[in-house]
Amino acid sequence: MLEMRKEIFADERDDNLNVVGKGVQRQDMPGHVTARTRFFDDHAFDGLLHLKLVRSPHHHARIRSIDVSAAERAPGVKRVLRGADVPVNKNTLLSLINFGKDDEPTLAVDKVRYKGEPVVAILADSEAEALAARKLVRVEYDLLPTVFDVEEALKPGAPVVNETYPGNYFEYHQRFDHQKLRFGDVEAAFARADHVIEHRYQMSPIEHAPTETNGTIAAPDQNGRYLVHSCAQGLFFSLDTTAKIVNVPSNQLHFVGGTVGGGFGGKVDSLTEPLTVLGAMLTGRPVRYVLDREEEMLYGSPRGAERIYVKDGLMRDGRIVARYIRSYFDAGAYTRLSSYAAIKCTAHVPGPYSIPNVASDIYVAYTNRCPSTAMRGFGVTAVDFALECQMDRLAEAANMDPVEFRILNAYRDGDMKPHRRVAKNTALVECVQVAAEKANWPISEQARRASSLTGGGGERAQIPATPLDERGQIGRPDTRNGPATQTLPAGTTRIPLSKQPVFEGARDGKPAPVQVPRYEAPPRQNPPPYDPAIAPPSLQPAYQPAASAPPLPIPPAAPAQPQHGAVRFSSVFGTRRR
Amino acid sequence: MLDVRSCATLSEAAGILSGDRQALLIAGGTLVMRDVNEGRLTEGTLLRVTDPAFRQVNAGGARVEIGAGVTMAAVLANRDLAYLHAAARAIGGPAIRTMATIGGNLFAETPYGDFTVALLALGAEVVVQAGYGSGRAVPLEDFLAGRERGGAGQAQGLVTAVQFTRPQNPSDFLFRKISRVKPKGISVLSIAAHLPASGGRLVQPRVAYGAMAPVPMRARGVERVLDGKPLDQAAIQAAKQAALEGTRPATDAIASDWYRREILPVHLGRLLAGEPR
Amino acid sequence: MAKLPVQFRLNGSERAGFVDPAGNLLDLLRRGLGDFGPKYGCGQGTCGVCTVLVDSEPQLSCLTLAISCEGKQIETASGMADGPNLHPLQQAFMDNFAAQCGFCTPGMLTAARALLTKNPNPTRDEVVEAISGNICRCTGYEPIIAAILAAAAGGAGMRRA
Amino acid sequence: MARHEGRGMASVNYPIGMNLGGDPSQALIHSNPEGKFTVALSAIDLGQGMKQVSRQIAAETLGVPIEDVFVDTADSDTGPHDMGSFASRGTHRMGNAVIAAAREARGVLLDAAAEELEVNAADLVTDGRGNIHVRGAPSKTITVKATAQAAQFKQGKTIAGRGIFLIPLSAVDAETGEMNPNTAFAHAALVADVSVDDETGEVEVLRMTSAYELGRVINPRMVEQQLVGGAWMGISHALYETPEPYYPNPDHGPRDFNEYLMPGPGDVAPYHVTVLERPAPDGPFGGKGPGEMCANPVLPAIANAVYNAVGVRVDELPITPEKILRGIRANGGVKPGPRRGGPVNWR
Repeated sequence: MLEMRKEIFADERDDNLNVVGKGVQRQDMPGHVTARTRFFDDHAFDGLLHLKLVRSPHHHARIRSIDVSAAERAPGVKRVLRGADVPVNKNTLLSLINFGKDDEPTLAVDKVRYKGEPVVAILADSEAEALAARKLVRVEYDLLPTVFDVEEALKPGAPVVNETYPGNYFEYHQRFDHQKLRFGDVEAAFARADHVIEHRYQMSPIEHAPTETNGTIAAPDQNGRYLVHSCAQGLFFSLDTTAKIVNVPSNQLHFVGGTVGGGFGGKVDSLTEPLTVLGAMLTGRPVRYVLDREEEMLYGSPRGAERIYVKDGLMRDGRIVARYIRSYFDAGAYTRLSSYAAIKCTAHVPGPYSIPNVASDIYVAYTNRCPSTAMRGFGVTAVDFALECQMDRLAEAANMDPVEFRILNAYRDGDMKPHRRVAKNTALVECVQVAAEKANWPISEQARRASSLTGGGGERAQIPATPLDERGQIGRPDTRNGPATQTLPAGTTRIPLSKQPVFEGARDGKPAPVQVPRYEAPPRQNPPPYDPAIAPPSLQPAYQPAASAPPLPIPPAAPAQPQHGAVRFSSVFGTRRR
Repeated sequence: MLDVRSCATLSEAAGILSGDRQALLIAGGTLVMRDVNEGRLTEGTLLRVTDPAFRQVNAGGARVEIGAGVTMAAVLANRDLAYLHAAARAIGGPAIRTMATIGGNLFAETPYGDFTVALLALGAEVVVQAGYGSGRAVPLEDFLAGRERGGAGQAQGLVTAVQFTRPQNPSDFLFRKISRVKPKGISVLSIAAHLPASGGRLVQPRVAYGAMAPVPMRARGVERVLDGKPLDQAAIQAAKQAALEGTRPATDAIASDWYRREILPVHLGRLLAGEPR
Repeated sequence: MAKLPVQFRLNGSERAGFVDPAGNLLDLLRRGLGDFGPKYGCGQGTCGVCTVLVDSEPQLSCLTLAISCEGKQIETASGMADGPNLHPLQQAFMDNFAAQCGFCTPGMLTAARALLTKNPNPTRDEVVEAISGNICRCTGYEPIIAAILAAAAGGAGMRRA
Repeated sequence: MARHEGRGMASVNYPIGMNLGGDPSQALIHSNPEGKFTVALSAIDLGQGMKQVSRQIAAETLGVPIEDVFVDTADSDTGPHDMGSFASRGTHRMGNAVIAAAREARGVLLDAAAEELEVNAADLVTDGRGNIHVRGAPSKTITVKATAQAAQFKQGKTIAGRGIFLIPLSAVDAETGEMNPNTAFAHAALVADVSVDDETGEVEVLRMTSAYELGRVINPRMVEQQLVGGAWMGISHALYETPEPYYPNPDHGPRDFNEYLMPGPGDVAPYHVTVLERPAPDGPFGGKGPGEMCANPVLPAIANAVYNAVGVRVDELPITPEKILRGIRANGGVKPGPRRGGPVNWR
């Protein structure tokens, strides 16, 4: 049941609209109820081949030999593919935005790093024939030691899961084994807090479980092109990934999709497109490759598990004065998108609350399990679970009602967030108030009168002095407990404010027809220039007070690069692609 | 590649089964076709039985016989089998019940096979036909023991029917499936109990569990403490105390062995006391 | 392996095809006959997106031997509408916004149709039971339950299910 | 046996769009000679309603009836580049691109109408029902259809527009984590009422009550779809599902929808959502995006409600009956927390 409360924030909206805001019927609904909606697999092709994979039965093993000769002779089999058949058999998804190193083969060559890793692909006239031939492939393995726990994986001497990242962690900024967040002095605040409360939380892996499994149909088309029916959540993301792996110009691929039977993040990895297109290229036949449900469940890349330690400093009056978070993303055997989630998680810390001292260390760890990927709430869902369970504990420790406690600590317009940007357009207080009201959860008059529009800013808008450290240098686990190295003065910023968004199209000089998006004017601060693509961070001045910084110059456009990919710009975080 | 043969008589199917190790009976398809679709079954011959006897139900008399090819939906449509409706409804959703058969359920691997648990509590016998001869009745418990020993119970021959004595009083028969998902879910465990009483005391009660051992099992400890007792608080308490005797539950995706052991006495007690789950 | 012929009525029209002996009905409907209404979701009988009616009873086409359908009446969601006129269940699904990605919708509609044919005035519990073999990952089921109840209240079961 | 009721809450916010920007979306719009518009995208509709959201935004911006707009997506030959449907970016990023494209197309449309009516285009308004007229003079009017015909057959104008929306990529500081993350945030608070069986550890979610602030709601029925379906997924994450039930031990992974536990249609909990709209300064008509966040507050709210009910904190998801039972044992019995108001103010 849904109820609109139009009176709240009414003065910030113009509700005089024609169709926006109306509950009109979905464009796709008639197709759904008549079963006319066409999903990727709802296309007929004559001479369609079916692709099935031989997957690793082991969590971690060296491949001694692969014998496909019997499978190649099996009835109906048209082609058997191994790693050597894949033109560019090493990729990382975010190479399209130059983030991270290529670390994952399409078909395993030297070793397998998780149970279910693709090793051999079989293309046959029917699914039954492909399945029968699959039993004839002989792969010999030498088992290797395994590691499944994120913290065990980061210990010296742990089995190396993925040789591209020999420490079993993703490398951030070519310097650290984790992404840092430092805002104020958490240690000093813990020392003077009335309570210090620390707990460990564990988010489980989650399978996206869309009712439509991942799959692709690729067919040779006219002019040497290939028509690809895809269920990808990012059409060009998948097209560019495929073009890179099969090594063709992107305009040889014609991707059609956009109507997907559920995704939830489970269809961003291009799990099936590259091999299907490769199969079509090598056989000259249309090829269909659809994960079966067991493959989707076990090897279709889940939401990664996260282990999160939350340590809070709490005053008797209920104010949280410090929060430190140490978190481990379980990437599984390959990076996929976990490296990005850690950054998003860092931006989300410490949740929607105004806390004067905040720090976090977010690790991405490699283990011998199916690579994890994005899922609904990527980088946030698990942290919210941890933070909100922790908030319940803090409220209890402060002897406060949990609703009152949220409102007391809620962030409001004008508060400085730990990533050093000012909060705007906040509405947490109002949500808590309304939920409590509807649930008939009594709250105090003071809590009822609170507002996101007032009480923020002022002292809460300041960037505090912040101790820095060099903990967790790449390849040096001994540095993980190092001391603070220097203190950034209050008010320091180093990252230029985001440029104005490009919002192009309305260049006709005509009056705006209706409300159009506005983008806020940049704050008055002029941060110093900072571009790690030009100079590595270590060569930058350690800090530069904002007051003395020169105006921000417009960075030069990134040079065009000849590799595959839709978007090209230089590395902004993490390790650059090799 | 897989071939399919249709057999007009049970004897024909039994004969082929005994002569061809790669022959496999397919009834409703809910077990066999999954193995075909997922590539575990790629060679051999699937046998379809079109013999009407395979789908026959004789439920009117004291001795009940249900053909192995009778579906769960057919059980649910038969008023004489009302005491088995709870167990039949515990199998899958409506579409599965249109397809899934009594015979197939005897072969369903734990934690599936909840209908077989009900049959076990009824003291059912399985009619097995080996070769072209006539069928012989095998106690279900022995049949299941054979299945556990030999993996596929098929080696014992063709299961043509199950037989059991109809409960005198349908309300003496209790069945409960404990699943996490409602209304349809895979078993954490299931319990069936046949509790005939005379003069206010239980007479030779039979209790069976699903998912508490590699195959459905009799709860002999419970049967022992209940036999000859009125079904009162003391008896129920004693039954709960004896509930775990002989259990060997597995840890799987649904629940751990620990959890299954912890809640079995609870659910047994609630079932016997007529309380909701 | 030689293919076998099979013939049945599909949504009121006589259709025929050749299949592998152990081929399933879902593959025949989709790849053989071009009815993409029933979907592949698991091949295991655990999701319900391939649900069709065989002689008015709901069955999972992925677990049904195609050759076992010889001479039968097969009905899929593709044939539910009466020409341009939606079946009351289809209309109720629209009115209740009972689909998001739409992938489970044909199977849900078919399961609901099987229910209303037999039971034109189901209770909520009976509706829940009727769709208990059908997975939906988007809607949380509530809009689907509401749609089926609404269709029943509008007389869908009695008019023509 | 006893069942214990408990109540817990959580409040969250959620960032809209890719964290650091750098995620462009593009749209192309054109009209046929009858004034019927096609929006060509490469965005993905995976059930969240990308097609309809784009359609409503395009119709609103163009000033034409919704029936006169169809969205065609996704085809890499005809739809311009879009980063994809993830990170709650669809409505915000693509919505803005559609506005940009629709504004341009509308500019041509009004130009053509102005030429036909012999007025200044700046004086023209649309009524959203297929007509263009002079502001304050409704009788001086022309239909969109007539305008499109005149533009294409008489004036030689193409009624089309192209749009892109891009928040340029920004950097992250290695030592402080300073960055420019998302510009728009949505908010939510949720109260969960549960019942816990102290002998089996089973949890029943009795009802949930929430408030979401989502910026401008583009389509309330579709918002309801997302929030209701997402809350179900939240219950599922909280209490049921995982592909590794004994994580980090990788054994016993579920292989199908029977073994992969999710709430069934018999586990649906009554749910009431109140929606607030504080428009995002840079969102399309102020829209944000409810797609991802709708499960997030459910997980901790249920965990906190379980604690309130029986005094057991389960800090490892999912909150299975086994973990609750073990917790009750470890605590030496049930330890209920304080009652927190209720019953709810809705039915």
